Amino acid sequence: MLEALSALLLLAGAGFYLAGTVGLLRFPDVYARLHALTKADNLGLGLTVLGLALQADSLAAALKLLLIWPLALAASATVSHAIARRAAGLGLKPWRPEEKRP
Amino acid sequence: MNLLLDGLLVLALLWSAWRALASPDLARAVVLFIVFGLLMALAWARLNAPDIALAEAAIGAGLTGALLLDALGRLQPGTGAPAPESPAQPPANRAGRRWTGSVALVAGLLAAALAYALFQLPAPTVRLPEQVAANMAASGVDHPVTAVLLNFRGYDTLLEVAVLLIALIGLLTLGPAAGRPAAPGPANPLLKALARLLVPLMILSAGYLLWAGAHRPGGAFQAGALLAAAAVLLHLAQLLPAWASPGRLLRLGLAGGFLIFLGVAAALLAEGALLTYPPAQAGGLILLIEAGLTVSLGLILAGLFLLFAGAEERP
Amino acid sequence: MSPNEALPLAVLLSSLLPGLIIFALPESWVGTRTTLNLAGALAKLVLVGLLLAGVAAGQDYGFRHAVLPGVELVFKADALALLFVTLSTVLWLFTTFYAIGYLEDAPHRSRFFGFFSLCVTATMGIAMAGNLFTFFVFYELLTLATFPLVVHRGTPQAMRGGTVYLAYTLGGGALLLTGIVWLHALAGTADFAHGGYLAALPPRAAGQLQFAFLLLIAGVGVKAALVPLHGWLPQAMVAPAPVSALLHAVAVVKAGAFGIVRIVYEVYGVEFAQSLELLTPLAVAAAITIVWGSWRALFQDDLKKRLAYSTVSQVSYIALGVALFGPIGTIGGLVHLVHQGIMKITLFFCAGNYAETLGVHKVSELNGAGRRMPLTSVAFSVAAFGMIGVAPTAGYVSKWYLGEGALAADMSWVVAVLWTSSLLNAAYFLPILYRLWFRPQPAGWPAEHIPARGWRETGWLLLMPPLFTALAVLVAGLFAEADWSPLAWAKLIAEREYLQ
Amino acid sequence: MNGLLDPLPWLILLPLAWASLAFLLGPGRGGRLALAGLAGQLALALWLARRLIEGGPVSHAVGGWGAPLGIDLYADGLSAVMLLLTQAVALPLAFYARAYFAQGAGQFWPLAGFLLAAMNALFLAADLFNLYVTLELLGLAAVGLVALGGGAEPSRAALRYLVVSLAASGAYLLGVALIYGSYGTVAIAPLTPLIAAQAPLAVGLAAGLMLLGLVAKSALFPFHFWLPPAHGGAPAPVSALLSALVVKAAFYLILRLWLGPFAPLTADWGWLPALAGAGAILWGSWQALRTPRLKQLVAWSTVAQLGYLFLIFPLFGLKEPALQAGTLQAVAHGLAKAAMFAAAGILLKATGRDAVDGLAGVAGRLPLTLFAFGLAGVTLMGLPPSAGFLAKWLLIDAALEQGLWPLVAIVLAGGLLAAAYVFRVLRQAFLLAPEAQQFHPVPRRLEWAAFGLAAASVLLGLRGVELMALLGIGVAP
Amino acid sequence: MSAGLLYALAGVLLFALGLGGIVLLRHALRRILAFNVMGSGAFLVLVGLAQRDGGADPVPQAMVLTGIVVAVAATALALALLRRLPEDRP
Repeated sequence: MLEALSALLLLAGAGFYLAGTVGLLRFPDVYARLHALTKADNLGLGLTVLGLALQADSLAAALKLLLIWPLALAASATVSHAIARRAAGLGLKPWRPEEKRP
Repeated sequence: MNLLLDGLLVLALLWSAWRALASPDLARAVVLFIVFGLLMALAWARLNAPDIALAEAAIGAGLTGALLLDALGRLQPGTGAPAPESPAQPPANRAGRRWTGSVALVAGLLAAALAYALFQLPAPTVRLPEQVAANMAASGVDHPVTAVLLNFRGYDTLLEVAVLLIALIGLLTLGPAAGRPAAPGPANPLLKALARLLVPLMILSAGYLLWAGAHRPGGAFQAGALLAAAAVLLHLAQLLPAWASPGRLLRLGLAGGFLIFLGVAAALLAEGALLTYPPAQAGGLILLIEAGLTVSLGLILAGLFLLFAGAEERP
Repeated sequence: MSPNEALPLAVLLSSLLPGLIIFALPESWVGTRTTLNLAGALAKLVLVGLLLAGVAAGQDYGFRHAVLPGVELVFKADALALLFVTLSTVLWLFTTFYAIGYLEDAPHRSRFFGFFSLCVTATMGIAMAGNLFTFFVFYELLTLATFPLVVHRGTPQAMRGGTVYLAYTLGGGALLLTGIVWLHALAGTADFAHGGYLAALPPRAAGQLQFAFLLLIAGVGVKAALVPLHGWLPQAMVAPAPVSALLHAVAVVKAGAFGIVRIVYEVYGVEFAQSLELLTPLAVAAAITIVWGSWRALFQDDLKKRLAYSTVSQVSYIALGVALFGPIGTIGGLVHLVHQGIMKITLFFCAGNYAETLGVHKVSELNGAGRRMPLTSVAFSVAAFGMIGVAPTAGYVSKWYLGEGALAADMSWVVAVLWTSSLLNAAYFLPILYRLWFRPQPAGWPAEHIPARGWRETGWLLLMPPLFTALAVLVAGLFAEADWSPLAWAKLIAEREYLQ
Repeated sequence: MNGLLDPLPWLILLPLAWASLAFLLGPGRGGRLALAGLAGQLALALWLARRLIEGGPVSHAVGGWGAPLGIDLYADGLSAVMLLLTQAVALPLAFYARAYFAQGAGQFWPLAGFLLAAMNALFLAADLFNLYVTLELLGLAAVGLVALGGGAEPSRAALRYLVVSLAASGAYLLGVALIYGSYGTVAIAPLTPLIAAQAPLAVGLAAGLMLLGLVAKSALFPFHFWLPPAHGGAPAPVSALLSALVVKAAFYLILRLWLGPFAPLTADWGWLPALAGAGAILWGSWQALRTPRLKQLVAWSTVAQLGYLFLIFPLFGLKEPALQAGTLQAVAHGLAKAAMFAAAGILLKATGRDAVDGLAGVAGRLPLTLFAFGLAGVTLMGLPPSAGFLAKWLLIDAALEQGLWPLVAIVLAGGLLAAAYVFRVLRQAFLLAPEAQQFHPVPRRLEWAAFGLAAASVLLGLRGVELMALLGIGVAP
Repeated sequence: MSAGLLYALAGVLLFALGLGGIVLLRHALRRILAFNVMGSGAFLVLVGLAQRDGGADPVPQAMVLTGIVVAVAATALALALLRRLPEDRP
């Protein structure tokens, strides 16, 4: 039972990673790509970590695994914020629908 | 199945290395190099060498990456525009191409010869891992890598710390004594908050790594690298000013670990030979040395970044 | 350090130590420098006197110093060595006086006298060398010590002359070194021995020995100014007069000639050299040099250049004497080593006097110099007659023995060479004498520095040395048969050389 | 044998100690510390030499574990001679540096201290990976010293030197990796019989890579391009240290590997280094004749003189004489080159210009410096009575013994070329020239340090017996 | 074809790539990257060969740890030197 749940979670995680990567490749400007990365990938990471935690052999190992998620969240939030600030500072305008696709 | 995963990892390694060296844009080369570093960390994990994986991630990819990015920043100050096309491709004229071709050929031949030779290797006659295992009891630590690093080949580590110290001293002769570092623009509040949150955690885990080194992958170098990462983070969040020219106390911190190691080595001469730990106090002495090294390595590795990054261009 | 070891070392140090001290003396300490120089020269004279007495009585002096495993500095003051040592010591004394007078308040005198003493030390070392290694060490030291003296004036021509000098001598040194090491490789470490030490080698090495002989003679020939290798000597005349006098009349060229003597007699051994047919080519080369030197001297208008070419030809008499297979030829060669030294130094002293006093450098400017500077010109004439080989002078004695030696070794063509060269000598010396005595004085001398004060036509320091050496030329000629004369000493050497 | 009384570890610990203390206490006290330390090291080296003569090669197992597991220190005649050379050159240079860096020596003392510690460690190491770490320490310290002068040009030279040094170390490291993979150990003592027994292709490639790396570090001819700008541009005491000692360390290592573990592999490859050596002599001398700058001339002379060291490799049929010739040449060149760079430094300080001609005006006022330059030149030319001459004698003797005539020709040609470029400078001392306008007085101690080194190289020419006796210990005939 | 040997082969290729890079690349920063790639290659060969028939061998792992620290020291010094060169001709 536990294995099935963990496999399911891992598959979901992989799915979100796939979405994030497609977003990264297809989105028109840096801001959109940031969304894809921080939101989709982090969720994917969360699900993967949960799936692995179920298979972890001891509670301590499971907790250490789970600790990865919040750290990654904090780090990617700060980094994407810094990138967005930098991009704004350089005058990159967010994409508007009426512009033609790059 | 394992071989497939390793094969994929090796291909990714080679691809990222090739692109890092051959890509026309310098910024992309550096980023790809950092990716290469992380992949190397994975490779070390696959070769069940957790100590090296930790060190590679923290020092190889982390610190080196930070240094490279900072150097990149200096080469194209603040434009953020893609770096000027400094062609990685060799010059187009015929002589240049022939030269490139011949060097590539020689490198290829060397690789082929080496690869071919690797398959002809006989089984090694001397089996060191067994000898390490046999002498583990007398080494004062349980983790084999730490035992080799600080006891069996402790002399190598002594010289290696000297190498780090001499690199820092070399930096001091280069970095201009005067000149405050240029403030990298207004402080990013989010970064400051993250730093305040993460740094205590990093220092705590550095202490854990130092303690765990005795019986689990870890040790002075990884702990020192973590401390350095904390210092870099504080600097980027402008909570820690750069060091232009270290005062007496900071110099003591930088050289302290090495001096402790040297003092212990000299004192142990009375035991008959250099670095001969008496079995009873071996563990304690190694921990003392590792503690000193952690602090000093932390300061030195941080110094490699802070001294280097802080000093702005001298006219 | 037994006295027999200490004496030769003392002879070496008696010029080395003053030299090193003089280097350190500041320029202005003229008094100290002069006393040091003279003290060194006199001390060496006394020591050499003791050596002469000892060696005549059959004692042997020498000492060894290991430099590398299997390679030693060996010093041996035997009869042959003392011939050269005595000549150098005596003439060094006179030249020191002369140099002090000549270089009155000139710049860089400490440097000059320092290197001057080094040169004499090197000459002593060459003379007393006990094996080829020691000989080579002092041979090259002589090159290094003479270069600064040749370029002493610092003018561009002096520098050019010095560079030519260096090129020849260092090139010769390289050849000599190859030959010496080759013999070392073939015959191992061996000292000079009467009758040579190579005879014992297996016959198959003959070809190599001949080639090695060629290398050695070429190396030594540079300094002995054998024909193709003599180019540096005329160029080196840019040096101040005392340098030309002592070095190019005595120390340097004699070192080369002495080298040939050592190699033929004490490395190969005369009989072995003859068996390898090495002596005849040497004799031919010497003969060519003799004639060629005299021939070129005819056309030199510059007095010192003419004397230089005369030296080129005269030194080869020694080589000729060595190449004449037989004791009489050897005596002729050896005695000429001394006689040529005395005669040529007198000529250079006089040339120096003419230049220093009257500013006369060219032969054509010498008209009537005899009246203005009678004493110097008398000394010049005596030495000139000696060079030609006129009866009572030392030159006659050596040419007489060389002729006899040639007849004894049935190499009669050598007599013809001797005659032609004597005629050529006359051809380039007699016109000078004619100008000196029979041509009226010119209105004014080119650059009269030192006014004549009564009989002292120039500084007494410049005047005395040529007179003494001219006197020596006469004494060596007239009292040749006396038992303390150079001839007697040469006979002693030849007798010991041929006894074995 | 109580560890405290064993000179081997102290020869490494002492320089490390005074170097790090010098870093702590700053340049002022650093100089005094260095002098005391170096005097101690010279005494230790002499003590080690005496122990070797009495009791043969000495070894010291670090950590008490023994060869394959732990690391060994090993000293035989060759390492003792090189240690003596290092300390004997470093001590006078320390005097020279204290007077030379009158104002701020910056980080000279710590860098020099670590450099000397690395050299001592290298001469005593008997473990291939340990040698890698010492080579890196040596390389980084040397690069730090080269860049000490500051300015764009020395930095560029230092960077090029660093890149070459790192590439060479990388090749060396790959060689060590292959050897560890093949035999499971990197300690030289157990390796030698293993390699002799069976040497697969990988070990051959490893030997090639390691020796190639070391050749690049010792600036032998095709890899010499980094040396002249690095040694020429650095301050005088640094160039003296680098030219006299650092390149010798790489040469020592090549000799150690060539005659030791890799002997069966390199038996008939002697002609290759000799060919490169001949090239070095000719090219180095030719460049030395043409460069207008004084310190570049002396640096190119280093490139040329290094060529002599590599001429001995085809002569290893008779190991003893060839080794004597090579070592004596290394010692003679070490002393003479240190003296020559010191003298060049003084001339540069006095005239303010790094030029070969135009020294005439100054020569009159610095007789001792020119004399020191001359004596050093005599050694480089290989003229008696210098140690250089003895080395030349041994080299030609060994070459003739084995009938290698081209070698003799190269040695003689090298000597004459050396005479040519040395006299380019010496002739200035004799030229009559107006007093130089700007002449900055130079402390006498500088001149005496340079003269001391030059005199040592000449006096060694009079007495080389003990040195050769020491060299013979532990070197199998 | 064990995992160790595979990584050793990768190491050899990386070494050759790095060595070629050092020789060919003109820009100093790229040469530093090439040096690091070469170093990583050598380290991979060191550990990979030692562990080619299974089993973790702590000795080469300790050596590689030392090597990585040395590499970062060298890179830091190289970058500091690079910073002192004029921008136009790095």
